[in-house]
Amino acid sequence: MQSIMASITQSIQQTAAALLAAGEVDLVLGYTRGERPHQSVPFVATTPAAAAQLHWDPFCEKALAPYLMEESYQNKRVAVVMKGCDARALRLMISESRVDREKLVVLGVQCQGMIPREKLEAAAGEPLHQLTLTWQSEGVELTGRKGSQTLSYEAVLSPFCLTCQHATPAVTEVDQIIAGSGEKALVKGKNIPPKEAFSDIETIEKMGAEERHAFWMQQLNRCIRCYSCRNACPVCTCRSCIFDRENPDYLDAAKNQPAQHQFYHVIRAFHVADRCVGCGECARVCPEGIPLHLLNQKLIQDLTQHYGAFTPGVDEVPNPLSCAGAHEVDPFGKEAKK
Amino acid sequence: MTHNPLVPINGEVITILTESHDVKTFQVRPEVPMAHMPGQCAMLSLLGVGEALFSITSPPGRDYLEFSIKRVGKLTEALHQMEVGHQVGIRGPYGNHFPVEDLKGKRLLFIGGGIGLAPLRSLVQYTLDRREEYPDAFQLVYGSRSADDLLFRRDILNQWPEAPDFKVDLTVDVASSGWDGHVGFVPAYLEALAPSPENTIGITCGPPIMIKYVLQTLEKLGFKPNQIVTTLEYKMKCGVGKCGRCNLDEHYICKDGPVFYLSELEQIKCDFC
Amino acid sequence: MRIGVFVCWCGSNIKNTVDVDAVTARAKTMPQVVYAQDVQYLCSEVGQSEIGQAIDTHRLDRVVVAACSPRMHETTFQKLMAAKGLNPYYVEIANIREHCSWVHTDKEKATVKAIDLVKKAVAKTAFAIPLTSDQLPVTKRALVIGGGIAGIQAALDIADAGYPVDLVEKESSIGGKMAQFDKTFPTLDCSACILTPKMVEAATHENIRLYTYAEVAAVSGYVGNFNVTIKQKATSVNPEKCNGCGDCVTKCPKKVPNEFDCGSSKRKAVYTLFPQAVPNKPVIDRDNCIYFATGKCGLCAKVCQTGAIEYQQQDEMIENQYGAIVVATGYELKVPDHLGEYAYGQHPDVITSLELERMLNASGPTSGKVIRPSNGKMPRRIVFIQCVGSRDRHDGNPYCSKVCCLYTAKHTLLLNEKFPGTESYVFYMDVRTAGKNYEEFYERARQQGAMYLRGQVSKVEPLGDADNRVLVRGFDGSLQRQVEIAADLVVLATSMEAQPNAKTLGGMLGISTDLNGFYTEAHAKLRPVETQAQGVYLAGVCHGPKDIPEAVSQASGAAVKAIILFNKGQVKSVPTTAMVEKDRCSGCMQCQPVCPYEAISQEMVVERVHGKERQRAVATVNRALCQGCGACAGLCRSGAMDLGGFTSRQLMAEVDSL
Amino acid sequence: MMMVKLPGYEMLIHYLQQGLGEKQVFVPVSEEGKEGHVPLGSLNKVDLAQMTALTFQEKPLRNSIKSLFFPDTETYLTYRKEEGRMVMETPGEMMSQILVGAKACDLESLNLIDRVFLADPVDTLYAEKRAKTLILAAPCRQQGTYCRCESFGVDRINPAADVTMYQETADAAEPLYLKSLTPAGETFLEEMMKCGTEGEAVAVTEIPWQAVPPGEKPLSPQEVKDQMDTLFEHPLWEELAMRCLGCATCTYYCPTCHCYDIRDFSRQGQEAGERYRTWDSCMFTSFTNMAGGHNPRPHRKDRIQNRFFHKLNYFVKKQGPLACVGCGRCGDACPVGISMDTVLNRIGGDRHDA
Amino acid sequence: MMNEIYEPKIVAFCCNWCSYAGADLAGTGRLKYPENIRIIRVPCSSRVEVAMILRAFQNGADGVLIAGCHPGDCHYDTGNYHTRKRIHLLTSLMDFMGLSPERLWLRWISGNEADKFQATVTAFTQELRAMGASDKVRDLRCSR
Repeated sequence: MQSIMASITQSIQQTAAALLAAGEVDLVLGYTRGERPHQSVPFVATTPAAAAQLHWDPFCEKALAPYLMEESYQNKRVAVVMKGCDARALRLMISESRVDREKLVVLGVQCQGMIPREKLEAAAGEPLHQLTLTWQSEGVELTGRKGSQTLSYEAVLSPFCLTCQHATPAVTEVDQIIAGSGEKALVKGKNIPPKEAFSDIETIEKMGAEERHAFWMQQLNRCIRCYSCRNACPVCTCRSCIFDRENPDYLDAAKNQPAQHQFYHVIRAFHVADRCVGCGECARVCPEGIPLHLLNQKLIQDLTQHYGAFTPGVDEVPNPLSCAGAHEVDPFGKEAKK
Repeated sequence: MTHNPLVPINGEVITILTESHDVKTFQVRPEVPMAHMPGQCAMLSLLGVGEALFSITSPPGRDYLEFSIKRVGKLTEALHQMEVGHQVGIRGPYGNHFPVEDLKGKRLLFIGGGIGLAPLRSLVQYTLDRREEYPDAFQLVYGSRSADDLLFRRDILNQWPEAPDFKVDLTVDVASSGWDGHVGFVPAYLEALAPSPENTIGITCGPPIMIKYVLQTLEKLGFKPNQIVTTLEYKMKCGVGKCGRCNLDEHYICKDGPVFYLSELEQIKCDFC
Repeated sequence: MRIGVFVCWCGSNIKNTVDVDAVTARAKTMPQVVYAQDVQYLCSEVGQSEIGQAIDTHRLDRVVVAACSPRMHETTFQKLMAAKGLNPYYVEIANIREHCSWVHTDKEKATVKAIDLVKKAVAKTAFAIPLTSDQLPVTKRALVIGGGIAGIQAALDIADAGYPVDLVEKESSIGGKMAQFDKTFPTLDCSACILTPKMVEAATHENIRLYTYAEVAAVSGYVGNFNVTIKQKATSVNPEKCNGCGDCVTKCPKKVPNEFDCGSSKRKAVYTLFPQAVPNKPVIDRDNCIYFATGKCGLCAKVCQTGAIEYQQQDEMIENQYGAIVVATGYELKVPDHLGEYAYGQHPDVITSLELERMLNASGPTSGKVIRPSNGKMPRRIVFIQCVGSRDRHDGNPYCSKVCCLYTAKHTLLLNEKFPGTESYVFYMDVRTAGKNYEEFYERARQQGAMYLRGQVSKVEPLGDADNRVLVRGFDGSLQRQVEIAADLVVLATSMEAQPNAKTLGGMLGISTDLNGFYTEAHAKLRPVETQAQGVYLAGVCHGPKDIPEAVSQASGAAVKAIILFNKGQVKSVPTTAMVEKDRCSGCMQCQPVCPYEAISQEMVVERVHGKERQRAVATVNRALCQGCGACAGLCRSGAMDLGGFTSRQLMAEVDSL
Repeated sequence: MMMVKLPGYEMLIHYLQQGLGEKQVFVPVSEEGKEGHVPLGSLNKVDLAQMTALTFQEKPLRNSIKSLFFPDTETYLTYRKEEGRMVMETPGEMMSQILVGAKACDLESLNLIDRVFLADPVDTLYAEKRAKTLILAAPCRQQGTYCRCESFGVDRINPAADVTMYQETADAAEPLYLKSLTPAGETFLEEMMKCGTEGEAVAVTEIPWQAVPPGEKPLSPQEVKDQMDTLFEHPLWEELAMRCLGCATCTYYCPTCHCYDIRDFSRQGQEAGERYRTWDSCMFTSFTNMAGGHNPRPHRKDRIQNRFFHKLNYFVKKQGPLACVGCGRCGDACPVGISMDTVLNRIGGDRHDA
Repeated sequence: MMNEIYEPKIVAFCCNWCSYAGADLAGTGRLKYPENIRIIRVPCSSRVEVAMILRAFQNGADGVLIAGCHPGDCHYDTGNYHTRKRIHLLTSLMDFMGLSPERLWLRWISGNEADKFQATVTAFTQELRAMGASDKVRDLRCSR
């Protein structure tokens, strides 16, 4: 397993260096090691030499697609390292005219699943900076002050990756697939049925209305309105966001009003309702740990249940909210007619 | 507890003058008189809409303050909807002012663009009011997008040209019928006019891009950085140097500015120089 | 901004329930309001001039009218605004009559509500933006869909006014249902005798172009500028070469049930619809032709002396531009085979009225003789059952088919006249004879001996006698007892129904169908000919059950609407269209599929970003196509899409004012 | 100076609970997703073990204490229209408050904000809270894994509070020592001794607690400033801009960031409403974007650069010290791992590389 | 027990062609219903943004009614299908978040269903009276 990581890293480095050396791209967007232990952060290599800093491991969580819309990436030829979820978002961005595919070289990575650092630390029972990790085929081997242990990948992988059905970008979306040395992948998208994939939702649905309200009040009232969920989301692609609009002012800036937080999060979820690729960035980046993905998943679940299966970034447009018609089941039925 | 500096007092709009299609001048009489100096600003607010800092365009010594306001956003749009007799919140005055002491005995060259004439007008009136202290030649170089956008027409067309030893040079970016004056951008016109730096101080205000080129032109004409004064405008909220957004290097424009000598700006990490 | 508020008493209509003085007084304190006044009747000339004067005196630039529904007088006030040099969309109506004074009784509460409604209107108008409409040119050519009597009439009227018309008919001949009829009520005119001349006139009119055996395949565009694709089905007969001799028909070895005779006779695979067909050229029914099934046969081609048979013909798509469209697609008759109690389809002597009509017709399958299908003998006793599938909320249609009462009376009269001694029994719920001379006609039928039994039929079943007669069990309401009649023939007056494809065509045209599938008019009372889609007009039964004179009248009405449009030569676009704030628009185009009018498309704009030119996509709205529903604006994430007259700012201001 | 020994943390809480009517008390709490100071009165259950652990841990709480002095949202003006005239009202006086479990870096951050908010004209909203808050702080025995308070010259062993709290083992059952550092702190301890502790609180002369002495040399603000001056055009800022998300996380978690926005809230047709100030972030485009469309800091690079320059250069020039206390919160919270270290490592203040 | 009846505030968005006309017809027919409703006219129910519904709740509305043409009868052909889908999702999400979806009604009211308009407003008012003041999505700074 160690060799998968190493070979992907090596392959990314070589490809990036070659592209940069040949002048085919101006920059390569990928990951490098962060300052904290076992942290990988987005990284831009602009020279063949810098390509050696590119890195791949299961901590490369951050979605890279949103960066492509940023000012710094405009009018440049960009090669970008992409996981399956990112590539789905990219596909939406392309169909929504938000990026110019011509200027991109997409390096699709056969994603092995991502490991949230907090989850790993909790499972390890020891601070991350004390741990050395070895990727074994049966799991991750942790060596720390308390000795060695091996945790199964199921125990440490992000829940989003455990249910992911599109870990490897579709071949049609990428220019090159970077695979891990032919060895068997760690834990790829297990065929977890939607019902299980949405099990958290079920838990909440089983609560009483007041309990649900209390749950979400407790969650959303922590919101500090840093907008990291919006800024990190690979499908929040608006050129100008409604929440930044002053006239009319859709959202009030007060951070002590539950109603404003509810407004923000309902609308945010609505705006990605039929476009969410399930990467989990919203929940991951939230500094307050609000499970925002549940709102997205709930909407996707509703859409799928009532209007037919639809996988954003995989199925063809138009998106479900852009079309409606008589053929659809009337969810209100008699109630609205009476 | 002392007064919260963020709380405004009431002011009454006593006169409204339409300067152009998107600029109106409001005379506001504050409940409590406010003493200011040319170049200073005050915060105007409409409760329920918002607050913003505007330069005071009237000279000191009146029982009202004048503000010339260009309609560009939500607040200014609401301000433009005001009628005489309406109330407006006001606090200030804020910031430093033009170095009126340094200007004594100097020839004054005012260079303005568009709404940027507003703070200069306060200084022009102030110096005209005290002509014995400022007896030397005055020159105004002022331009706007079109003839219709020229502001303070009473002043620039009548009063100032008629004042003794006051030369007014006007220019517009785009020619239109009925305009037989100069056509061209302010910096270029300034360069063509080539005023002498001799015992002169150039004072400029206008859009950021104009200021940038005017500063270059003045230097080209031989003005030293300590002969050039400008006033800057950033987004400001508190007006008292705390809210953090109007910093230019370590200076807060609302408090340490808006008036700077070019010699000061040269010490600053700034995109004008 | 200077808003003036005018509060209408509407005589006592508003004043009795709403404290008009209080509303006016309160209005004066609302933001931006500089003037408020109450007026007895705002819509009157006096009221209008009061507003006009106040606009001048108080230099008002926005007006709020608190009065009746905007659906009533909005245009009145908009015209006044325009007359005063203000944009018509600077007036906003607070509906304090229909939505307040008329529906409430508590004066105090009604006044509070009226104040809220005024506040809401003031808030909205403060953010009003000026709106204008564009003038669009009109293509002066009409399309009439459906070649029945309504379509023919509409086409003739438009053509007579001097404008070219294309008439599209799905069958191989125009004429429609009326061509199948024998006589018409209440005059007993021969149907063919009055229809055929019109058919010929249509075919020969210099301004009319016929597309028979053709269907409308696609419609795009908008009033004055429709783009229509007509699918001309292959007839396999070259009309230029065919001389109509009929040899091919004679020789054709393949026989199939003749739909024109409701299947009671046979026709060939190559056939003309009926003897007087216009155009009188046969077509090959490819579904049934042996040549098309097996590649063998080819007899028709062999016998045709002019070589008109062309097996290789293809369906053809023809694209034309039209300024107006008249829809006259008619109806179908309900096939009552699912109504088991009537034994239709189970007993050969249970037939529909149209089948009887065909038998009565001299050129019909029996050459005018009425026979029992089971044995070919003349029936002596005939039972007519009314409202089969009509006025039946459970198994049929809820509506009345309108014509059955009269044609049944006609049938009893005709039978009595042609075959004296025939006994006619009519089971009915009500006899409806609204129409000129209709009651008299019905009276005549009764006097001539038709037996009318008020009641419903519970069962029709074989009697099992030697003659294989049919037993009709029913209830005679006037006698209050069960009746059983042994009939030779049972005739079902089946319901008129909308064309099965009405919805599909409606979708193309942008017009809606009601719950029964008939096309919906723009206004039930005042605009019965127009539809929601400007430039699309209705004629005949496609709009709802009608008799011939009604269908013809409506057709002439529809024709006049088209003629008015052509005479004007241009149309005004809707002013309240969607609009894109390009700076905010990401060009994601999620709005595009939402638009029912295909008014949204993508365009590239070039903009300067930090000194560099950059191209990017944005959405753009074709104002001529947009009808102003705002579905796009309701979806747009960034708020780049907005709707004139109902901008987000305006609606938000309304919400906030409450 | 006064030193007191309590049998345990519980007694302190017990005492504070008695006075809740007159004072608002904030204690350290960690609940789902949130770690910060919350009102003691709002707790259903007091988890002493957790409270003790949080008080004596060797790092500050995730949420800084600045919100107690400078709340994320604070209404300072309400108004309504009365007979055509605007009537304005300002809020009344606040209740005194006690903050338990601050860290030395927290206190240093307040000192930094003081320099701005207490300068003329005094920010009365902040000044009132400063004046009316008594702070009980706890030292850090050693520098936390991701802290670099020592580099920023914060004396983690002697927090500049009213009262310092000590405990040898961070065990709720162990004795708790309190030491007053200010007159207000002394009064607090005296009153506590008088009532509520029933003679179990005893004055002591020595506190059995020892810290690991600082191991790092503080950075020189002037040197850092000078170094930054040479880095204005450095590609580092564009490099960071290409990875920064432009969210406000770093600034909202930062204990020294104090930028704010002023907003009006008004519905019901603007006939009444309020004006409040609320945290704003220099990382937002809207922070400097002017109504006319001009933006002096249009690029993310400009904003990141300004943020670090403000902390490491501008503030030094204007106020003297560096505007960072090395608490490490920005690095903990940043979704893309940008921290003060990221910059310091580049400008030669490396520690983690050493 | 409180004797006073709570009078809820209802904000309604009615499409111009059907529901607004239905409300007009109720007026013409002098059908009586409670005063609690305030109608905002929109061309089509699909013009309504989710944000506007939430905004109404924020401002203190106890109930929001979206009323449009019956499915199939939309003046703009398909607008109400969009409305149906959007409101369905919103209702579901509100339910999921415990935000009293029962305070948001979607009803199809045609231009001639004055009686239905009357019945809807009456029933909605009664239900909201029973529920009392809304505290969900409500901005506490909005006075009633």
